[in-house]
Amino acid sequence: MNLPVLKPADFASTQEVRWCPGCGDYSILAQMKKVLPEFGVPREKIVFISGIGCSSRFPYYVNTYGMHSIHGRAPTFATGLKSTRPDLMVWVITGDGDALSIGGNHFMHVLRRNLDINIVLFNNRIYGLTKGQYSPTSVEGQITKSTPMGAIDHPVNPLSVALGAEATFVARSIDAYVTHLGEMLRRAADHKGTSLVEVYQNCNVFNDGAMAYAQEKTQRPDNVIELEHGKPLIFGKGRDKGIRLVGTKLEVCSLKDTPIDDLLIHDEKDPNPSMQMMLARMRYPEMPEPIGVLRAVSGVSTYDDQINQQVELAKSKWGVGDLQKLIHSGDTWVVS
Amino acid sequence: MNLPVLKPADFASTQEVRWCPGCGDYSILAQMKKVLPEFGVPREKIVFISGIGCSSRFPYYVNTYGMHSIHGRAPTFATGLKSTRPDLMVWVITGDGDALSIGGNHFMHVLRRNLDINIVLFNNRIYGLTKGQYSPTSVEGQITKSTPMGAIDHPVNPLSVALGAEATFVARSIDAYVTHLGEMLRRAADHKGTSLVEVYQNCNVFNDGAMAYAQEKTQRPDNVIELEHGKPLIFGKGRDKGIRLVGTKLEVCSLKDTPIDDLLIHDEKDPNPSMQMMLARMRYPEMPEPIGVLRAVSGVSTYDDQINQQVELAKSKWGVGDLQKLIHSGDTWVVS
Amino acid sequence: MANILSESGSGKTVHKVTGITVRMCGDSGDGMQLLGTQLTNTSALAGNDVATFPDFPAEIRAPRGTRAGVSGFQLQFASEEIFTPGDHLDALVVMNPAALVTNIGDLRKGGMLIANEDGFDEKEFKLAKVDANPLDSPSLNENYRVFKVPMTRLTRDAVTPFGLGNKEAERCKNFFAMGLVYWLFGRSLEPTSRFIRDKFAKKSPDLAKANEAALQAGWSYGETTEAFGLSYQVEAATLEPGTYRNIMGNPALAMGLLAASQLSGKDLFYSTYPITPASDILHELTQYKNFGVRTFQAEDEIAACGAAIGAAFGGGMGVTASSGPGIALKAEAMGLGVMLELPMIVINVQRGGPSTGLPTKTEQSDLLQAMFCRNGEAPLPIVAPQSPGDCFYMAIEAWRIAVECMVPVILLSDGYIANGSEPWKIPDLNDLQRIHISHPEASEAGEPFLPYARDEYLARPWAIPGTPGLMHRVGGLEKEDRTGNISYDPANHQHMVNTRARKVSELANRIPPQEVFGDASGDVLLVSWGGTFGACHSAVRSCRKEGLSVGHAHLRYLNPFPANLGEILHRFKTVIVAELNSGQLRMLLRAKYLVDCVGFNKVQGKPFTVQELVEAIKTRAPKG
Amino acid sequence: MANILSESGSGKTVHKVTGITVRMCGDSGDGMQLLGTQLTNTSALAGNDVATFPDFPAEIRAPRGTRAGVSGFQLQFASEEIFTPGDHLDALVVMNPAALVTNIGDLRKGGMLIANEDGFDEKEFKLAKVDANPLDSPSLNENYRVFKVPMTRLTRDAVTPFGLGNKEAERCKNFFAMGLVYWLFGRSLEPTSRFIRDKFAKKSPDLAKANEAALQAGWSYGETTEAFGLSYQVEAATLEPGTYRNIMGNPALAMGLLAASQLSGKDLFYSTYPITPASDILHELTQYKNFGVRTFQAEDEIAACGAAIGAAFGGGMGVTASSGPGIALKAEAMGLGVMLELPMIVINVQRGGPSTGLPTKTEQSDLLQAMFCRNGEAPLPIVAPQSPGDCFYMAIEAWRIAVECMVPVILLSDGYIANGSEPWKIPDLNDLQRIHISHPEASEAGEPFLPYARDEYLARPWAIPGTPGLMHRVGGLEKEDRTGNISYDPANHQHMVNTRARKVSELANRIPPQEVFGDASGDVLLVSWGGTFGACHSAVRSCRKEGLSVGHAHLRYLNPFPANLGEILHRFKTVIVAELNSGQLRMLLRAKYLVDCVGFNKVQGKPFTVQELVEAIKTRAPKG
Ligand SMILES: Cc1ncc(C[n+]2csc(CCOP(=O)(O)OP(=O)(O)O)c2C)c(N)n1
Ligand SMILES: Cc1ncc(C[n+]2csc(CCOP(=O)(O)OP(=O)(O)O)c2C)c(N)n1
Ligand code: SF4
Ligand code: SF4
Ligand SMILES: [Mg+2]
Ligand SMILES: [Mg+2]
Repeated sequence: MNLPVLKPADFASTQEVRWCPGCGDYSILAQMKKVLPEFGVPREKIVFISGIGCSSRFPYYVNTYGMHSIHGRAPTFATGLKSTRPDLMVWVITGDGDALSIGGNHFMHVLRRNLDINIVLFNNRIYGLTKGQYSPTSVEGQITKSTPMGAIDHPVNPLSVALGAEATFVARSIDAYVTHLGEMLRRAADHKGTSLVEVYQNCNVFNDGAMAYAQEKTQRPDNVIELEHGKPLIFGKGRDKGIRLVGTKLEVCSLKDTPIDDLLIHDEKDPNPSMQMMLARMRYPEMPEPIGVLRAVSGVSTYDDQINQQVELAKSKWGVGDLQKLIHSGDTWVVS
Repeated sequence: MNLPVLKPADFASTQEVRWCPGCGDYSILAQMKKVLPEFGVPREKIVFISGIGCSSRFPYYVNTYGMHSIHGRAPTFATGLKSTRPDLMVWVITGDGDALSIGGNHFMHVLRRNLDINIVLFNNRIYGLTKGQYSPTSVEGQITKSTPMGAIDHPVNPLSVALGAEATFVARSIDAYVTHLGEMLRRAADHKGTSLVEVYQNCNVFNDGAMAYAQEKTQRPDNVIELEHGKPLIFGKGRDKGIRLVGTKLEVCSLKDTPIDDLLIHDEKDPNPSMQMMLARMRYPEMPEPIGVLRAVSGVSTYDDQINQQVELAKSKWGVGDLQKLIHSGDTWVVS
Repeated sequence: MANILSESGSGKTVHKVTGITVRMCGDSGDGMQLLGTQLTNTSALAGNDVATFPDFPAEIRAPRGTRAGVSGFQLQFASEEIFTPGDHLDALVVMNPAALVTNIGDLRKGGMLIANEDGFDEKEFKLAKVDANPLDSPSLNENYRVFKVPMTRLTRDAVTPFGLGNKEAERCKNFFAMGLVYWLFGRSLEPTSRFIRDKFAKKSPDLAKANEAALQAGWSYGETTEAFGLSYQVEAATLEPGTYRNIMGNPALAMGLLAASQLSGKDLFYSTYPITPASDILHELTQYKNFGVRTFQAEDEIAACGAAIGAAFGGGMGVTASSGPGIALKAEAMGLGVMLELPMIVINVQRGGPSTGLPTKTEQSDLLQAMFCRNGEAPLPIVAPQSPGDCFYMAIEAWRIAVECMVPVILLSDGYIANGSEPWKIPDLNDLQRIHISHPEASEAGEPFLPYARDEYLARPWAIPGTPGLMHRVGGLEKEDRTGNISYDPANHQHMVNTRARKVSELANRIPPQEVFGDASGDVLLVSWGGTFGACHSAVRSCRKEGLSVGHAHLRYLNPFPANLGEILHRFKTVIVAELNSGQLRMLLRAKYLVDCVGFNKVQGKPFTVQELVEAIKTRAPKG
Repeated sequence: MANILSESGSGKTVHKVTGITVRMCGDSGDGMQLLGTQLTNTSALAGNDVATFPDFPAEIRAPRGTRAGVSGFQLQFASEEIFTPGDHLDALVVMNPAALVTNIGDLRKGGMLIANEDGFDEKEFKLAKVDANPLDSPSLNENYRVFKVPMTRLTRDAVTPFGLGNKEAERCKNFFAMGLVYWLFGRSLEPTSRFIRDKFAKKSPDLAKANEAALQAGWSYGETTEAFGLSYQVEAATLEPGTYRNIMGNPALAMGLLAASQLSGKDLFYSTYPITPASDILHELTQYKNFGVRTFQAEDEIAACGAAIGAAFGGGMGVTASSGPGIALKAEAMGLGVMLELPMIVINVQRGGPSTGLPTKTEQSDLLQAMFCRNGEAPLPIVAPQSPGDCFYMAIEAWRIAVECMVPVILLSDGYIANGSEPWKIPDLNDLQRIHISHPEASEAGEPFLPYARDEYLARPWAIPGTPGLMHRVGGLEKEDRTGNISYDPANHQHMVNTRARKVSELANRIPPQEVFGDASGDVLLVSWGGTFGACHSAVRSCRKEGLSVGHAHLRYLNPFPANLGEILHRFKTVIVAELNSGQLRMLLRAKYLVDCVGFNKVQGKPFTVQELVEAIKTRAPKG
């Protein structure tokens, strides 16, 4: 069939957007509207499911089917939907608190089941909607409404957790780096299986500039490294720095005195997530933080495929269920 | 003070043990009773907290303080207890369903907070108490009461999850390998911070022999590799096989044609969990499965220390709180 | 049991009786549940009415020989309609001392005690914590007719030809017991022989032969030895004509869901997290994938409930089930279901509470939780099957209400009917009413779609993804009437709260009016709900036999109540509400109808006995 | 407001009035909440009785200028005792069109409308979705006394000397508005000037000076220009002697917990997961670590509740709080608390439901959830503060009951009292009754320890880890009386269920008897609970002024009810239960006392107005 070609504007809902002026969420919404038309999927075949949080208001602003569910549980609704409607394109929109605090368990399980959905995690390292308590991704010592003397928990690294759950697609991008963000959303949509895209998102009201080192054009080149499959790890304003593996450790080196061939080559397709894990753990300021696709492993069965295949298999094996026969099974007797 | 020297029998409670004859839980209980006296901690200073499951009956059988809580939530009770009573030695007893299915989120958060407790995870790859449904650690395709056509979820690897959460102590042992099991419990107890010991436990009623390859004396040497810090990775009946790192991959090699120096040296103290992750992912039958201490990183602050230090710091900074003063704070006026 | 004497072939006396209540108990390993179900089927096939009550230990394999390890199966079979497994035992079969001491209390004076004397030795006495052999106790032999049978030895002798190991040989002894019981009650061995062949012949022909031999040996022992002077005979009952089978509540519930699925043309998505006693429904349904059933074992109950809602959003039918503490975890997601106004069924197979409570025991103490566990004003329809077979019909009813009103429906079953069984007249599926469902399409005229517009039942349209032009967003924040947009408007909130409540309350006019068995008005009305039907019904019957003026109103619809209920309550001098809780339905009735209902309550993890209900009625009946 | 004329210095007329109700609204960015709290404190310092009602948008920063973005603060101050922020506005201050159109409806006919006319331009009209300038509407000018003030411009002029940027300069306009309002109601500028200096002087002296200048300018504008012909004066009220402060419910609750901690000599462990409107309690308590408070922001509400229980097991006092959907998640762990019989407090700051509902609005619809959200028979004591200041005392009361009975206690607050404020007579801590707690030691005689033995309150001993000889295990399975060992015994289960229920019900004899304000018997009894006290009390007062025979029973103890409540209900011809829900307390009262209470219910996310209650009483009062 030939579909009407849609424009970003076609994906705008009638609801007025209610985020704070200057919130990073706006740019993520803009990029989403920009890439959605490219998939050639009609709007009625797309569903956005979110939890609760500022970020989770997202579905209201996209003219597709959508559900603003309950805090932390978006993956569970997505599981029921995608398992019964594999024909739909399902996006889960979540926040760092939504996905990693209250929702950590569902997050882990949907990833390991490899349900064919796309998860976009808005990481602003704070609880926005509830007005500024610390989140699992807040840095140690961070002063927030709920940690006046500084946060004492060791932060969660969303990518490490995802890799620990052996997610098949793991990527990271930045709200302000729109071209890159758009590309990551595309890659996520193309991947069969659960795709996770962590997006550094600025909460300019409760955690302004927390990730400025990565968001600001000027600082980004030195603090962020863009991963590309099969390419050596190079970064820096003058692309003059690289990453190499020495023994079992990664270290930054200057390209002045290190031949490119010594640099680590990124392999997003490596089924063993250990090296990708090593990259995920690179942390500013000691190291540049990786963005791009850390892991994209194909050929792993998806939950929605499997559950439906078993139904088909059962039907072909035993024939479509005959209820009359079933309720007569076992010993029966006739009273006349 | 000099404590009365306790014997294993002193840790037996009056309750008769109610596990199935032949259950692996018995041997874990026996080892626990064996090592407890060695810590010189009086019984009244020890607390066992469990969730729900066959394994979680454990606390009833140990003559210390104990709580048989609710399914999957044992770490939360332990957090409240240890944060307010850092003087106690707290053990959490849990199962593969309890810790990784319903309890996965608390499991992840207690590990990343590095609360100073010891978690023993009885992994029998099945739901025992509820009579044989598959669990998150059941293998793909496993036939159980709830998966007559085979399990379709990709199993969770408890050690990978723990490493993904950057746990500071991660170990594995086997119910039938009692000397090793005892040693792992000792190591766990000695570690400051959250210690996780996964124990392969045979459920001889609903999943008998699922891990026989590791449990049976004869098979163990070829299917299991015992990790020791600073030592090369060697295994096999004749200790004739080893593990080496080739590029970014691990592979089995024969010591006939590989010098020992080429083997990977295990570093349990490496703060970067990536190599340990690589080991955790070694899976029978392709690879021998690692037992022993995969990771033991010291010097990471614990949640219970921090929360109490902030209280002390606040007192020394602002003096012990004066309530009369506090309730008079802000604008007040007198009506006479 | 009435006594009509006659002569059997072997010159032994045969008592014709109207009914027998027997319980067989032994160690969990002794195969008592198998013995029970076999005797049940055989008796049913013989045309008796039957009712059963299996009772197993909480532990998977409780320690051998201990009291905690005793597993029992009680059965009543009769030549007249019966509704319970019986209060007092006419016969008790025990395989070991633990079984004897824990069950003898229920044997009526003069009843038969049949003991496997080989199971009574010092070792067993210790395990059972008895100091002397209870079989030798004088009082025992005074009060009951005691038969000591060396079952283990006789079984071993009977099966030697088939060269089984000692252990295996001994395991056959439950079939020996079965044979003896069959002889005692004049049952045919054939159905069980068939069962043995089907079950064991392939795996191990020898084992099959051995078991059959043991069965035969037991029968012959009764027939030939002097031990038993007489046997009993129970004529066929006169049941409504039709084809019958035995059925337990959980399988009936599963089949009811399958039926509803076919009647509505919707595939079933069953998402749950294992828990006793609800799990068996999962074990059933997951075998029916060829019926289009998708079962999802979620990571927890919250996920299970969420997934069911997700499926419903996609146009499938989501059903989730749990018990005890598992239901509490679903409350938040159920609340979302109230707001989303999507169809779903939440099944609660109730067990002993609170908290983990008594997982393997029955109770009715989650009614108020079903009513009120959700934050805010969030009413939901609640139905409750009254017997194992009724689970089939109430599952269909719950499904019908859910899609008709676009609302989650709660179905309250309990451990007693979930595991108990009764003969069930198999329905002709063509007699079942279809469930009509329609999904809207975009209007030609292209008017904007209103996801929260309502039909005559106040149900909103079930517009599903994939439908062009009907894209819309739902969520847990209060919604504007008709448009479904977020709204903080005070009047709108009031309107939506009222509308969601009316949607449920107006069901009262569409569900069947409440029926009253027995007296339509008079001295006493016994009100009950759920799994206690059989006992309450029997109690009312026997009270009426004795000439009391009693009616029985058994509720299968708990929210809303049938429209005529209040009027019924006012027709009686005394209203007794009998429940296996501390008075939950009673509270709802008092609040709604201001009737001074008195409660008869029992929270012991056990069903009512008919007798205690009869006494309750008599003591509470208005005097003079 | 009564009118006593007099002359002010500036030759302007001053009306002496008994009370003023004023609301100030503008964009969330306009600082209206600050304006409101300042006017509140100043009025309180002037000796008035005051009551406030802040009302902010659900969004963090709702879009500028839109109706959704309007933030308002209502205040009543009076020379007599008052209990609510007032129904109708005597004066309304609006900073933009959105504020005007969304609030004008509450301004009484003839009331003053003071508008920042600089805020009324085309851009703003679009944002507010109004087509013409509402200030020009004839009807507006007919019905109200409209004052247009170019606040933005005047503010800019006033602050130019301090060289702020345009934006910053404009931001001062709320202080200009404040100055004008202060003049209008004869308020001293001093307290606010002090506040400005304390708050801004360090950060930016210029800003401080600018704000003070703006404040002064506003005052002068009223005093000097012709715009305002008259001002108002409200004399000091005669309150009970003592030292007073303003207090909001959440901070009061936090301080109450601190007080209870000191009275009982137990450190507070406060574990929670953020949620509106409960979060502010966390924000308060986490600042009081030097009081020995440990706050734990858990990963979710389940963990928060579990941690509180864990702390209690260790001998600390665990308190957990949430709102709306967060409470549903605690139900399972609360059930365990019932079984473990450990002290704990569960705070629910109620908000609009169901599901996510109306997070920033108030409601009382979680009462039945508090009663029944747990599986099985699991009753718990429930208390509810009646006003912001009462949160302090009920927190202590909840703590006392929890440790006295060894039971989790539920405290039901709501968004209205949590964020509303009232003048509060600061108590002398020495007057508060100590809370006695004792932990058992092993008996000399070495008898076995019985963790489930009970004292006269049916409380079990609180034996804590670290105590030699008292090692014991607790859990969610039913426990044997006294020993606490797992027990499946039917009679024991019945006994334990009854005992846990009695432990709660017998509290009825130890809590204060229910008091009735106004008529002790007669035509109408108004029954209310929680945050509606002020409105209900005022309504009853004014009805009695009009000669009606009305009493008011406001419940602060909801489970159990005070022992004398039933007898009180029967003393009145009509009983009206007023609640911000669909009739939850009403249902409990009807069920327990079989009194035909009628309900007056409102579920609009807003508190009662006194007037609607007065009408409710009149229309429902027995006729003739
Ligand atoms: C069950 C439940 N608990 C708590 C809340 C309150 N709550 C809403 S959003 C949120 C966290 C928001 O943080 P995040 O997920 O990072 O989203 P953000 O607002 O930062 O985009 C919380 C605690 C809730 N709505 N429901
Ligand atoms: C909230 C809740 N959900 C479900 C259950 C039922 N349940 C008890 S134990 C268990 C899983 C047991 O498996 P595991 O944790 O592996 O322990 P095991 O019995 O195998 O030792 C389940 C599902 C429960 N008790 N509570
Ligand atoms: S609070 Fe932060 S995250 Fe939320 S909308 Fe405002 S800026 Fe964005
Ligand atoms: S069911 Fe399995 S795990 Fe549970 S006690 Fe028996 S053998 Fe052990
Ligand atoms: Mg966030
Ligand atoms: Mg297990």
